[in-house]
Amino acid sequence: MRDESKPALPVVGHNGAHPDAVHTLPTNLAVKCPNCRELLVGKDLERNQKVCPRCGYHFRMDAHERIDMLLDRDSFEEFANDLLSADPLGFVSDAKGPYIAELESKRRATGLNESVVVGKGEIERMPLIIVVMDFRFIGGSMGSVAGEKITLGIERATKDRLPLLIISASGGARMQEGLFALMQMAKTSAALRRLADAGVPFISLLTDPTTGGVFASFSMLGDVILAEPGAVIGFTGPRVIEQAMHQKLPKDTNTSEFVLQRGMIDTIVHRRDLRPTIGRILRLYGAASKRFV
Amino acid sequence: MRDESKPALPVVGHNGAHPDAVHTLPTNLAVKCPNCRELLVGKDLERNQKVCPRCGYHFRMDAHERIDMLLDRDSFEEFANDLLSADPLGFVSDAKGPYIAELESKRRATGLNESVVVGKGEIERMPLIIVVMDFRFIGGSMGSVAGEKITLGIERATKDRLPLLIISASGGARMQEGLFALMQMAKTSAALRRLADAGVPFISLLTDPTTGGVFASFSMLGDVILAEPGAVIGFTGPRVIEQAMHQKLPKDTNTSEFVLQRGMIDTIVHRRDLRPTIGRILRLYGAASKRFV
Amino acid sequence: MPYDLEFERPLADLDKRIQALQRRGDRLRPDERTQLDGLRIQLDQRAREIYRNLTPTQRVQVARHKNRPYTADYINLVSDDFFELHGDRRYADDHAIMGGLASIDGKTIMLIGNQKGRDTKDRLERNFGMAHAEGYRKAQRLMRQAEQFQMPVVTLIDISGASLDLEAEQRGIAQAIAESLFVMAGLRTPIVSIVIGEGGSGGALSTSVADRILMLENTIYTVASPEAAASILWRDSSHAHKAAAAMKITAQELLKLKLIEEIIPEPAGGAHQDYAAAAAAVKSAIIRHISELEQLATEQLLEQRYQRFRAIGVYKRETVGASSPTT
Amino acid sequence: MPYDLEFERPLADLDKRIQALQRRGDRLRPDERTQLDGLRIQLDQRAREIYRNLTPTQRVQVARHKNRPYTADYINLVSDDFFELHGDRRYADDHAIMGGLASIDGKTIMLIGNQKGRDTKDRLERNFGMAHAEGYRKAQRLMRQAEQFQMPVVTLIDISGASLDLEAEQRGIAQAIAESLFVMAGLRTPIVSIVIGEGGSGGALSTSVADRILMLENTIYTVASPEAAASILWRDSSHAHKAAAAMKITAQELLKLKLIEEIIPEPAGGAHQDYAAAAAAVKSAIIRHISELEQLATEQLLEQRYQRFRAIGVYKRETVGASSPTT
Ligand SMILES: [Zn+2]
Ligand SMILES: [Zn+2]
Repeated sequence: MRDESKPALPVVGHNGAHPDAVHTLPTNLAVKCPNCRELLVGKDLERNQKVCPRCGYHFRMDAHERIDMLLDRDSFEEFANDLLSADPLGFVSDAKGPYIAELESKRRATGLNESVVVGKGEIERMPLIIVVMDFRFIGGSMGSVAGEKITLGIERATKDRLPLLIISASGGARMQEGLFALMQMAKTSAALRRLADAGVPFISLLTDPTTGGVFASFSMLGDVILAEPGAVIGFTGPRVIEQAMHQKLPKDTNTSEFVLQRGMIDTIVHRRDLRPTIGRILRLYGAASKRFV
Repeated sequence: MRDESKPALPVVGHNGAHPDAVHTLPTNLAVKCPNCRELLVGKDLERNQKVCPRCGYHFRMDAHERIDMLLDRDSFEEFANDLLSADPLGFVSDAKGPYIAELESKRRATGLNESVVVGKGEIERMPLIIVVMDFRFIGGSMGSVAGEKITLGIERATKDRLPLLIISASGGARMQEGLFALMQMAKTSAALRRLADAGVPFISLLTDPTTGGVFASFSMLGDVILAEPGAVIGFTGPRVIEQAMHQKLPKDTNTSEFVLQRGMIDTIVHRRDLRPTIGRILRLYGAASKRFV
Repeated sequence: MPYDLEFERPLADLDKRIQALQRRGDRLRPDERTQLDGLRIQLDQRAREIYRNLTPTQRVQVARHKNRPYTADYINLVSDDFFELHGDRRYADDHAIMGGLASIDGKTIMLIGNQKGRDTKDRLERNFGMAHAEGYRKAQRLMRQAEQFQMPVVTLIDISGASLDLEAEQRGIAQAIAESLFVMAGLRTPIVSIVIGEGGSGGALSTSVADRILMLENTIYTVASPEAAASILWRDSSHAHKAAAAMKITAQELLKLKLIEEIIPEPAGGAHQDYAAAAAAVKSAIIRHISELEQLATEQLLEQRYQRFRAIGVYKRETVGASSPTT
Repeated sequence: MPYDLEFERPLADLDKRIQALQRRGDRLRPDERTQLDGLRIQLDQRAREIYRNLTPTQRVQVARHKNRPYTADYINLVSDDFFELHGDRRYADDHAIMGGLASIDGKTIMLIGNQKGRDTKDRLERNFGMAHAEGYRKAQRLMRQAEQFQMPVVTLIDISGASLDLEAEQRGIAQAIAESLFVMAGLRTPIVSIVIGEGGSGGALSTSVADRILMLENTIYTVASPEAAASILWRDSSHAHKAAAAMKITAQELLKLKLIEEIIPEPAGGAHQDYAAAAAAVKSAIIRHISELEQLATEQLLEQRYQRFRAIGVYKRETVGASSPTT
């Protein structure tokens, strides 16, 4: 289990522009749980791994909070952090301004270079490659750099025969990079094909939200697919489906519970159990090709 | 197309004991179409490939009628016809008497040694291995000999790299041979695995009825799966399902049309089109690994 | 566990006397202690004797006993860790088949089994262990994964028969079973199947195209349930006892017919009298057989598996003379 | 075909005059004949000129033109024989994707394409070409079969986007698309994809992880339909024309960005003006590209396919300096 005495990473403020605002919490302020409406003290919530102590609602976490929560202390070695998004299309929307400016503002707001952090680390002393998406960075969307970093992570896992863990949190492909973004689905999936051929295990963890092109590519290709409870998981957002079908959807549509029932994932894991569960899975795959005698 | 001048094989009488009586027709008598109730002259029906000229109902055909209809004239060379069912369990039912006696009576009634006929033949001058089941022989059921003959056919196709055509008409595994019968499903499927690995095509034709262990093994493993119209095709007989579920089933349940809609087969082919259709398929697979230049 | 089957009445009587003495605990006189020990030995011997001579129908009763250990029980007792994998990645998660990564003596295997369900709610949720198409497809997915990671596959068989409802037909239960046979026939990793209760029809076969098929002592494996066979062959399912005998469905008969490799002995009075002992026997059988199979190169393994099924069948040749069956 | 798009008005006018003269047939005076010939040349030139300079939004209109040839039309015109294969062997036969064995110049290929449907009934039956999970799974089945029999795979892309309804989610459309990408990435046979109309989002990508991606002259390939992108980026789908321009979705722009290998020229006025000419161009492109790919050993082919997608992406390195993008 996580060492509770370990201090949480400093929390950075979030840019409120996106409709699905990220729940990064001001440490000392009270926060209302969006599920049970309980008023929670930010610090207490941090200590409880950002899970509402009353109803179990899982608040979103940023990439470094994830790494901090899951990996052995000080075991994380980031790589490919020098990759920055370019602007292959010279994309400008008169609603949102130039893409280049949006990137710059997200970098400042999040302290991240992109929506994906990748590196090597250890869980319960077992080394692995870890890829974490951060929803704060343009909705965790996948453009060239996200795709490249994920692919580099997969290729490193293949080459070094290290298990791979990818933690998804994304609205899908990044429109501002057009077809370059879509093609990252193929690029990452092709890299996973080679990982699979090499017999290296891949654990995919789906967190709130995992949708669109991310859900329809690497995140569904795990040998084991886990999800946090109550996460929005689906190809299309429920609201878009409702608009297209002109009807209300059942309440649990496109949640972790829905995709579990539909046979799409292996199990739902409460955040407090994530680290030991991933540890168990790593151990089980690690002993896969052993012999009895 | 079939040479219409070619005389139909002499028709043998059928044993009426089985509830799904085989529609082998007395050539000179009037027969009522079970679908549209039209009175048909046996001879005319034979000439029309046993299809009701009024409503298109496909009467059952026996193995030699099938071979006669589909293969180039005089191209059929049967093999493994010397295999006879033994009685591995010493099976006796006080309702039906000894299995050995039933076999003997079926042999006399049908002129066949078993429920399966296998051999080499040609369709439109293209050689192939053909396996045909005959429903008259204990409901086309699969025991050791049926399984062995099918497997010999598959193995010959694999060895000689000849396309394989299996025409199913069966109620499933033969109870009287117990687990020996069930295991023929595995035996035939394992042989088909080797055929597939060798890249030799297998066309499966489902005719009325194809059910039980035959439907749940080799007959569903075709690279192309065809069915005649209106055939009963399903794992369990509709009546058994109705008893188990205590409810009426939709009218087309477990028919060719039902399994087509459910994505289980490639297409339904009218009997008059079978020979040219299989010819086309053979030609297409035959040109599969050619190159453009 | 109580002895509640009809043919177990002598055991129930002995057990009652043992229970009565046991209840007195420390207050037993020395002669009563001796008597208790004697009764226990007597119960054990009598149980062995009765169970050695069960009729096929009695064997069916034991195989279906409501207290019999199920797949989930064996998983608990056999493995040091078990991580269940869910879903066919197509349609649903079928609770009638469960499977996952199991750690046994430091080695990970893929363990898959039919699960009937213990209480009413559980039974309904698991459709009484009768899998639908999505259950077979989940099993295929797990087996392919086992192949990818070079894990041996162990399947536990406990299914009365494939599901008979409309939904099963709609989603292609026959196709799913056929594909399972096809997948297992070519799977490049050792497979051991163990019948732990009922092995019924294509539902059972779909997870037992294995290198070795083992059966616990009080189990059956049959082309169709005795009831189903009776309603076909006798046109009346009440003749099930005749069908059970005629079809030779017990472990003992099937070993004689060389259709299975081995019988795993059960504790006296059946597996349900001693889960731990039954599981220990299963575990040691798994380890022994997998160890043997792991000695083989993959091509050898596949060739042996092919020949294992290829050889099944009893028939004669017309020309040779009708009385010399070939196996 | 009539010229019915707004920017085609000059063509419609010319066409009207040509039709009027043509109707008079044999009764034309010699000078009228000359005039007719002149008008025809003029129409052809004007059509080429207009089509050379279409805006992205106009290109979208042509790509979606109701008379545009669909997959079924190309199949008819390109292949000497076509045997359609149906069903995913799991759940249903999805009519939004069709595929089968096609004979082209004496060689059999596996031809798979999105099919939108021509009349209202057909369109509904084919869900306007928007496949469900079972459609992608059918395509996978056909591709695996192509691999087994060493047939090259050709896919025709014409889909506005993946299906957006509840059933799509229930049966795992995302899983199906992901698995398609995975299958195609490793498929041991050449794959050529041709965008014949709209290539929209994951629905299009799921059948175009190919060795070569070609686009007809008046087609688009985009991460999301202009309408969907506009409603995300402009919060209003009526800004679709802006999204269409900003996202660089036309064949011409994508060739410049090196995201596709080639543009297949269309007849003057677009493919819908001359099905036979469009199909002839598609056919010769298929033959040429497959012939080239067949020169490669399978491992080489797979390595090239991997590198083709591996190389896609434009980014820069912080340390190297922010102004030198790497492709
Ligand atoms: Zn709460
Ligand atoms: Zn009729």
